[in-house]
Amino acid sequence: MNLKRDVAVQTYSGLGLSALLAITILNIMLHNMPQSVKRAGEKLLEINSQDGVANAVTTVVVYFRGFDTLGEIAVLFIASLGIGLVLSSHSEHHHKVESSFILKTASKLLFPIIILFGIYVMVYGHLSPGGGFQGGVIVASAFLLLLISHQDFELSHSVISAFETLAGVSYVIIGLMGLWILDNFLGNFIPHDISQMGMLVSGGIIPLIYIIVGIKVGSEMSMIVQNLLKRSDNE
Amino acid sequence: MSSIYFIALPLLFGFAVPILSRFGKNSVAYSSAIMQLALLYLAYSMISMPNSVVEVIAINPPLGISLVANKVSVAFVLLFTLLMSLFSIYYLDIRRTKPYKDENKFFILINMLLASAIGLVLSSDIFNIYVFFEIAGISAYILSAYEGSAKAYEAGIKYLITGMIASIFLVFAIALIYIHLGSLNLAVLSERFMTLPSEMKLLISMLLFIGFGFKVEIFPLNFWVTDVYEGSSTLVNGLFSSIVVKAYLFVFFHIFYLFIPSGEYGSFLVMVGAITMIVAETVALKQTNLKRIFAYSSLGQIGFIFSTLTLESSSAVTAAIFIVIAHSIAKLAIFLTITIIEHSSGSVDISTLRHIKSPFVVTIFIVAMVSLLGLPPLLGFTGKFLSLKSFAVSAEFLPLTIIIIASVIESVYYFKLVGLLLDRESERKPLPTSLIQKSILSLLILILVVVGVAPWIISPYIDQASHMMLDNSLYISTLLGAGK
Amino acid sequence: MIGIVILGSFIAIIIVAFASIVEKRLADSIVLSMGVGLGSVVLFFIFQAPDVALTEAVIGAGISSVIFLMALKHLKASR
Amino acid sequence: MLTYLGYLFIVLGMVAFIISAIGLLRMPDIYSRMHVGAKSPTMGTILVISGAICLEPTWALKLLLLGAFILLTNPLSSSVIARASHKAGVPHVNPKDIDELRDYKEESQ
Repeated sequence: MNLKRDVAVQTYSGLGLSALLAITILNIMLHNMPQSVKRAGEKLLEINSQDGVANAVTTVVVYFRGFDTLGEIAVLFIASLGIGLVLSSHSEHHHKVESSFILKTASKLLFPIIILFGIYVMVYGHLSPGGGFQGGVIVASAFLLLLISHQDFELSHSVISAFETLAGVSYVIIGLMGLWILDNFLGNFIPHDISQMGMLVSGGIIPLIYIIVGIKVGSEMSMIVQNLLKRSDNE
Repeated sequence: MSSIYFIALPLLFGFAVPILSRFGKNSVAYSSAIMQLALLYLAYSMISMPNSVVEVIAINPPLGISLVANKVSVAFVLLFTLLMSLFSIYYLDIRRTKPYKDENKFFILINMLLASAIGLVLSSDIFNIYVFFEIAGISAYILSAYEGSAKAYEAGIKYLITGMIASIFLVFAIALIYIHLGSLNLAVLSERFMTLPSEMKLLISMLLFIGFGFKVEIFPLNFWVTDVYEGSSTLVNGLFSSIVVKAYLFVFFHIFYLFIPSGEYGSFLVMVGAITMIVAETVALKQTNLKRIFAYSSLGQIGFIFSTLTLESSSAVTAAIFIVIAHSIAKLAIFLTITIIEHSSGSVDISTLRHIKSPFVVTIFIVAMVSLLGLPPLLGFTGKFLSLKSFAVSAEFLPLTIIIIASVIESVYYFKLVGLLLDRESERKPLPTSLIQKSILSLLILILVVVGVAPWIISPYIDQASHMMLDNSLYISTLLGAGK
Repeated sequence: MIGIVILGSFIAIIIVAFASIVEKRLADSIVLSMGVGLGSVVLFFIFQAPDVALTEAVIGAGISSVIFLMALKHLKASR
Repeated sequence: MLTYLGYLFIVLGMVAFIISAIGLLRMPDIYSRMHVGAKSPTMGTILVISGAICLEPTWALKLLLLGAFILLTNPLSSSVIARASHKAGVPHVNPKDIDELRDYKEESQ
C-alpha cells in the first residue's frame, strides 16, 4: 500500500521492459525487414481518388476510419470530464497576479488572429494539411493566452458545454443519418462530385465532420486548460 | 435492426447529457435506464437471427471497420446489456438515499463503459479494438477514483499507470502487425499471421499477451487488481468484475483463436490460468476485507475461465461461456448485497457479516456463493462440471489437479463466510432492504437457480455459439464476403 | 544536403530526449521534452507528412507541454 | 535580378541569426541575453521572409502576414520573459546597472 514506492516500481519496470523490447525490435527489423506486402494505405488512396477530397489523409481519418475518430472524441470527452471531476474537490479561491499592460494589450490584439487561424485550419482540413484536431487545439491555445494574460477572464461553463454537446450529438446523428439513408453508418449521404475536388464545398460529409471534430476538440481543450489553470492558482 | 445502435446510442447519450440534465433532476437517470432497456430488447431480438450479420461502417471490409454480430458476440452483448440495465435500475433506488456527487458524470461514465465493452466484443478491426480498449480504460480509471477519498485516488492512479503500460504494449503490437502484414482487419490478419517469421510471431504474441494480460488480470500482471477493487466503490466493483473483465477476456480469446489456430502457446497459457487461480485463492484465505476477498475470488474465477478457454475444444468453450454467465450474475449479486451491508453499517470488514439480521440478504449471499463454488443445482455447477470434463478429455491432468486444489481452498473461505452469516451467538441488527433491491437481487438469483436446474434452456444456443467462436473459416468468409 | 538536416534532427532528438530524462528539475525536463516534439516536427515535414507535422507541432510540442506545466504548478501548490 | 536580391536577404538574415546565437552564448546575464535573443532574431526572420517574397512573389500576402505576426509576438514574448525573471529576482551581473522597473516600483510604493 505504499503508493510512492509502487508507482516508482511500476514506472521503472515499464521503462525497462520497453527498452528491452525496443532493442529486440531493432534487432529483428535490421535483419529481416518485411517484404512488400500490398499495403492497405495504397488501396485507400486508390479509393480516395474517386471520392473528391483533395487531402487524402483527411479522408482516411474522417471517413474510412471515422468510427475510430468518434472513439477518440469520446476518449477526449471522458478525459476532460475526469479532470473536471478530480479537480472539483478543491476550493475556488483565486490568487491573482496583475499582468503588465504590454501583455494585456498584445494578447487582445493576437486573440482574434489566432482564433481566425484555428478556424481556417478547421475549415480547410479537407483541402490542405490540418483539420479538426489541430484547429481545435489552436483555438484552445488562443483561449489559453487570454486566460493567462487576463486574470479575471473566465470562460462560461454552460456555453462551452453547449458547444460540446452540440458537436458530439451532431457527429453521432450524422453517422446515424448515413445509416438511415445509405444503410451504412457514417455513409457519405451528401452529394459529392469528383469534379468539385479542391473546392471549399466538396467531399460531402467529410468537411462537415471535421468542423464538428474541431468544435468538440476546441471546447474540450479549453475546458481542460481552464480547469487546470484556475484551480492551480489557489494557495 | 443494426448492431451499430449498441455503440452509437450510449455514445449519443453520453454526449447529450448536458442537454438532458436541463429537463429536471431525474431525467438523466431515467433516460439512461430506458436506453439500456431498449438496448436489452434489441439484443434479445438479435439473438434469434439465423446467421451472422456484418455491419459495414463507411467502406467495405477489409479496408473499413465493421462490426460482426454472430451467435457468440450477441450472447455477450445480451449478458452485458442485461447486467447493466439491472445495475441501472438498482442504482435508481440507491440514489434516493446515497447518490454519488455529480451524478450526471457517473451516468456518462457507465454508459461509455457499456459502449466500449460492447465495442470490444463486436469490432472486427484491431485498431478499433484498441480505441475501445482506451475508452473502457479511461472510464474505468475515473470510475475507480470517483469517490474522491485518498484510497479512491490511489486506486485510480494505480489503474491509470498499469492501464497506460498495457496500452503501450498493445499499440506497439498493432504497429508491428500493420508494418508486417499490411492490414488491420482481423479476418485478413488471421489468414496472414501464420506466414510471419517465427521470431516476429513470438514477439507480437508476447506484446499482445502482455497488453491484454494486464486487463484480463492474469497472474504475473494482476498485482494491481485488489488495490483497485478496495479503493473504488462497491457498486463500481460489480461492474468491473461482471462486465469489463469479461469483455477483455472475450476479445483476448477471439484474437487468440483467430491468430494462432494451431494452439501453439496453449500449454503455456493453460498453466498461466491455473497458477492465477491457485495464487489468488491462497491469498484470499488471509483477507478480512469483503471487497478484497471477492476481488481475489474474481481473479481465481478468471484464471479458471482462462485455462478452460485455452483448451480450444468446443466443449471447453461451451463450459467457459457457462462459467462466464454464472460468474457475472453471481458476482453482480454479491457486490450489490455488499453495497446494502456497507450502507447500513459503514464497513466492509467480514465481521459485519455477524451483525446483520435479514433472512433475504443472507439467502442471496449464500446462494450466490454456492453458485460461485460450483455446487449443484445452481448455474455455476453446469459450467464447472463441463469444464472439468473437458480437462479430463484433453488429458491435461496437471492443471486439472491444480484447479481442484484451488477449488477446495476457495470453498474454505466461502464456508468461513457462510459460518459468519449463520452464527447464532452474535447480536444482530435488522438490515432494511427496499422492494426494488429485493426484486433485482431475486431476479439475479432466480436466473442462477432456474438455468442451473434446467441448463437445456440455453445450452443449444451456447453449443452453436462455441462452434462459431472456434470456426475461423466461417468468420473470415462472413467478414470478407460482406459488402453492399 | 537534406540528409544532413535529417541526421541532425535525429541526433538532436536523441540528445534532447536523453537530457529530459536525466534532468532533475521537472520544469526543465518538460521544456526539454518540448524540444523532442519540435525535432520530430522537422522530421515529419521532411518525410512529407505535413498533417502529422502540424498535429505534432500543435499538440505534442504545444498544448501537452503547457498542460504538463500546469499540472506541475498544481502539484507545487498542493504541497 | 530579383532572385539574387532574395538570396542576399536570406544570407543577411542568416548572419543576424548567427550574431544572435553568439550573443546568447557570450552575454553575461539574462537581461542582456534577452536583448540579443529578441532583437536580432526578429530582424533575421523579417529579412528571411522578405527574401522569400523576392523568390516567390505569389506568396507575398501570406508571407507578409507571417512577418506581421512575428513582429507582434517576438517582442511580446521576450518582454514577458524579462519581466518574469525580474519579478523572480534574477540578479543583474552588475548591480549598479540602470533598472527602471525597480526604480518605478520603489517610487510607487
